[in-house]
Amino acid sequence: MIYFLCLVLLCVGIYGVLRKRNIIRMILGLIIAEHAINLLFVLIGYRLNGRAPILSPDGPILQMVDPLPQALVLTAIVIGLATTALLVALAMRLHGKYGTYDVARIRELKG
Amino acid sequence: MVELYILLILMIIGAVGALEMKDLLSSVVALGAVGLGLSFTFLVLKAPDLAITQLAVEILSVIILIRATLHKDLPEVPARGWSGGTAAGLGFAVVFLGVAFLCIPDLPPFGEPLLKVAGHYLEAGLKETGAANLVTSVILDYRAFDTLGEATVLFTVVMGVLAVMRAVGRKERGKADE
Amino acid sequence: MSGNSLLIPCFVAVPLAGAFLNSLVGRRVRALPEFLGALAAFILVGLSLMALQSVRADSVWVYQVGGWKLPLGISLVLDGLTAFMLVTVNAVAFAIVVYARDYMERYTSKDLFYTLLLLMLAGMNGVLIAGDLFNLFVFLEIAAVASYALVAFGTERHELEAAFKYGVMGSVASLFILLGIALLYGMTSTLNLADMSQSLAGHSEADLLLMVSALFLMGFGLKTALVPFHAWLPDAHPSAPAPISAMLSGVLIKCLGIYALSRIFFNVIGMSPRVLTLLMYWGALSMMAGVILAMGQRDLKRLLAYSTISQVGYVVLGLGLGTPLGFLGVVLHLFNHSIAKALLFLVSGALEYATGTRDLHNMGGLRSRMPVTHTASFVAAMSIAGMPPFGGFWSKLLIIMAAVEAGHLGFAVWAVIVSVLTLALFAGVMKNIFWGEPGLRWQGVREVPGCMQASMLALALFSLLSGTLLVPGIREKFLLQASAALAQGTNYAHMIMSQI
Amino acid sequence: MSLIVKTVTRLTAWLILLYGINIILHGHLTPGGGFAGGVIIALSFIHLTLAYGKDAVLRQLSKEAVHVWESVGALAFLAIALFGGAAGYFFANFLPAGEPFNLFSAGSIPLSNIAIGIKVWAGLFSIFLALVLLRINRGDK
Repeated sequence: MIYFLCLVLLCVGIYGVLRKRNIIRMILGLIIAEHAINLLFVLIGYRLNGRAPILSPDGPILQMVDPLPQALVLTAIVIGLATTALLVALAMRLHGKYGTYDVARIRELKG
Repeated sequence: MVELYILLILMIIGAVGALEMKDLLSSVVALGAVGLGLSFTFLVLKAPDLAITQLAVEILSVIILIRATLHKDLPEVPARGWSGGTAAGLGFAVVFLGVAFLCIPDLPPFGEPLLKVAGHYLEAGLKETGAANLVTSVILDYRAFDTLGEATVLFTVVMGVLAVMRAVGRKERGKADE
Repeated sequence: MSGNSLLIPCFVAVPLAGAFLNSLVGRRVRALPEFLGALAAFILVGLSLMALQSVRADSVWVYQVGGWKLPLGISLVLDGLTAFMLVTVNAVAFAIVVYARDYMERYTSKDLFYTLLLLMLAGMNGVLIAGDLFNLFVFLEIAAVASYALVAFGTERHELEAAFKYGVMGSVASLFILLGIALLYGMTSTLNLADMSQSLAGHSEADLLLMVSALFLMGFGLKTALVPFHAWLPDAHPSAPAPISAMLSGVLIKCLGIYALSRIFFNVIGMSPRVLTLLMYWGALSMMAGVILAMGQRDLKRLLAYSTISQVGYVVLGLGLGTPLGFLGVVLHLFNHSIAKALLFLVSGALEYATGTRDLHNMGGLRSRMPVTHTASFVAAMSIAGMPPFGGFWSKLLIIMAAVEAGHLGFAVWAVIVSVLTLALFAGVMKNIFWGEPGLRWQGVREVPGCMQASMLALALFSLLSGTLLVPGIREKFLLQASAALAQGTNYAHMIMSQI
Repeated sequence: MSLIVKTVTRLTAWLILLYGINIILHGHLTPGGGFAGGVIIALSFIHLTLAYGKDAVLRQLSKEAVHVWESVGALAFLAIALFGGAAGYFFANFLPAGEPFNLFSAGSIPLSNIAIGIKVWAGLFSIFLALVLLRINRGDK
């Protein structure tokens, strides 16, 4: 069920990407969708009543959560940040050229 | 696990807010709230590495986004209203969520992952890599090649931003660009 | 196997080292960026030929990064299909690096251009050698992000707009792929392709697998620009500088789209008849839609971009047939189209370089002015259109024969019709640009500089000779190994597991 | 910015910087690592830039220098990978694992963390600088 809520968040994000007219909002939608997928990945690796996967010298820790999705999500977070930065740079240049963030007015190419 | 549900619902509300608020700056702030919520959720899910990284990354992306929106908050164009495209988008979302609802039971139940590969990391990670933080041992030893790729993505973006931000792209402007 | 063990990671390490060095010192030393780029690409061509030489049809090479046993660490895999794609990608890339030496004089910041080009090459090679699902995703992102930036390299209005559209669509595609990876990880708790394939064999009937398939089809379909998802391609590919257009249309969408799609579906999830049928119809739709949309274009580069959609449709149709002959046709067509389409984009760049326009109706009679460009463009256009002695003919023939053999006569006829339309399209292009009376406007036009000529002629030669790849003796080495890798299906996992 | 902001910033930026370095160095023992630490260090520099203006920061640390640091970090990480290659496998952990829970343990992992930290710090800061310096490009049509 918690997976399902996560997918709802994903849908909100993708809806934002596809249906918003403002470029910045499209980027916001992308970030939200990325958050949702990262969260889903970590949820998949969670163990009930688990412990963080960091050992301590005091003794063995039982029920550690799956460290692999965490490592992957770390990668995914950085990739997401990087993509966002590039898109923001493009958006700022577009604003410099067109003076607007509205996609309806940035439409010289036919598609 | 109630707190997880509460956090997720708050995040969804924040996300809808970020997309629907009138003012761009408030949207960005709402997005920051969503990221903060995600960071807390990671903490609840026992992923402190991710919580730290997410928090720092969220601050940075909010700074960048605010830089992009500041002084540029032009009067918002009226929303498109309930056009056919919106209906199609909602229809797609409903179908997607419906399919997902049917499919999710095929995943292992929440809280009981299979731990096929990760089981080995948990057992032998300290012995084999010497790192107490198993996430670090995964990203920098077992799966270091991924991390090289990740560092390269960041490098690529830096090069890309530098390339995109050049004031003049072409030396001479012929008729090529009509 | 251990003697050459470092060969496989070198496909990533060499371009990365080139890119990093380039960004460190490239700005200070004048001719260094092009030298480093050409050197890295040249080494890569050599390495990929070595890889082709050493790979055998009945086995695969597995390299375990960091020495971790297979499901634990990341593995890199070299088999027939990988070696074939590596040769294609790196050869085209080398030609493009040489071409760009003169062409990019028109742009500023050449060092950034070469750095990004090498990074994109590293990403593509990484996708090709990846034996791990998440690793494949990471390298796919490198190549994709580099291509977003390169599309915007001219920083004019159109270029920025196209790059933004491309970036958003590409990111959405990446999100779908990442979601699919997350669900697969939840199901199998492993990321290695071979290991995952064996885990999935247990529950092939699960509903979740259908959803994952749909996600991957949407994601990779977007990256490949198959027809309902094609809107970004005719903007993005023409907006880039010509060498990059050639790279994007020629090899990038094949690496990121077709290769990754077929690797995951054929070798990991296992192809179901439903997906095969879907691919056939999808390919047929893209073929027709692409060529019809191309008919209406005046801009040469846009026309070529639409034609790419059409030609990739052939490849997808051939994949959907699912027979060994079809796979052979697919592999050969991938090769032919990579070379010919890259060449055509280079020609369009040469024309733009010399005349300053890309408008078809504005040119004419350039044959006597630019003989080398004319020859190259004739070979490439006829290859794409499928005229008999040229490479494209053989691959289309193979795909059509495979369709007949598999009993899909309708698709065969459809492919022939599209082929005739393509011929008409490119005959029109040639007539508009090169043939006819030379206009007075183009009296002063001169042939492009030497590096551009050399690289176009080299590609034209490849395109002309690619029919000889079908000669027995060469065929086994180059094409059959690649198509065998597709045809073996989920046996892939057993082969990898038996290697370690 | 006002004097109060500047004074407070002088203190906090250092604290943030030290925290980031701490996170990088203890990445193999406690939560965090090269990425988190690199982002935090970048944030401390951004903090300074926001308080003092870009000119004051760029005087101390030019854009070129940031660029060089970034390439160096990337090359260092690749070099660690290749050293591993010389030791048998690409990315092999070529140093002895050492005693667990010590600062100097886990073989080459702390080195990788430092290389990544440098790379991430320099990369993110140069992205930020590029976006802040955009102003000069405005108006070109």
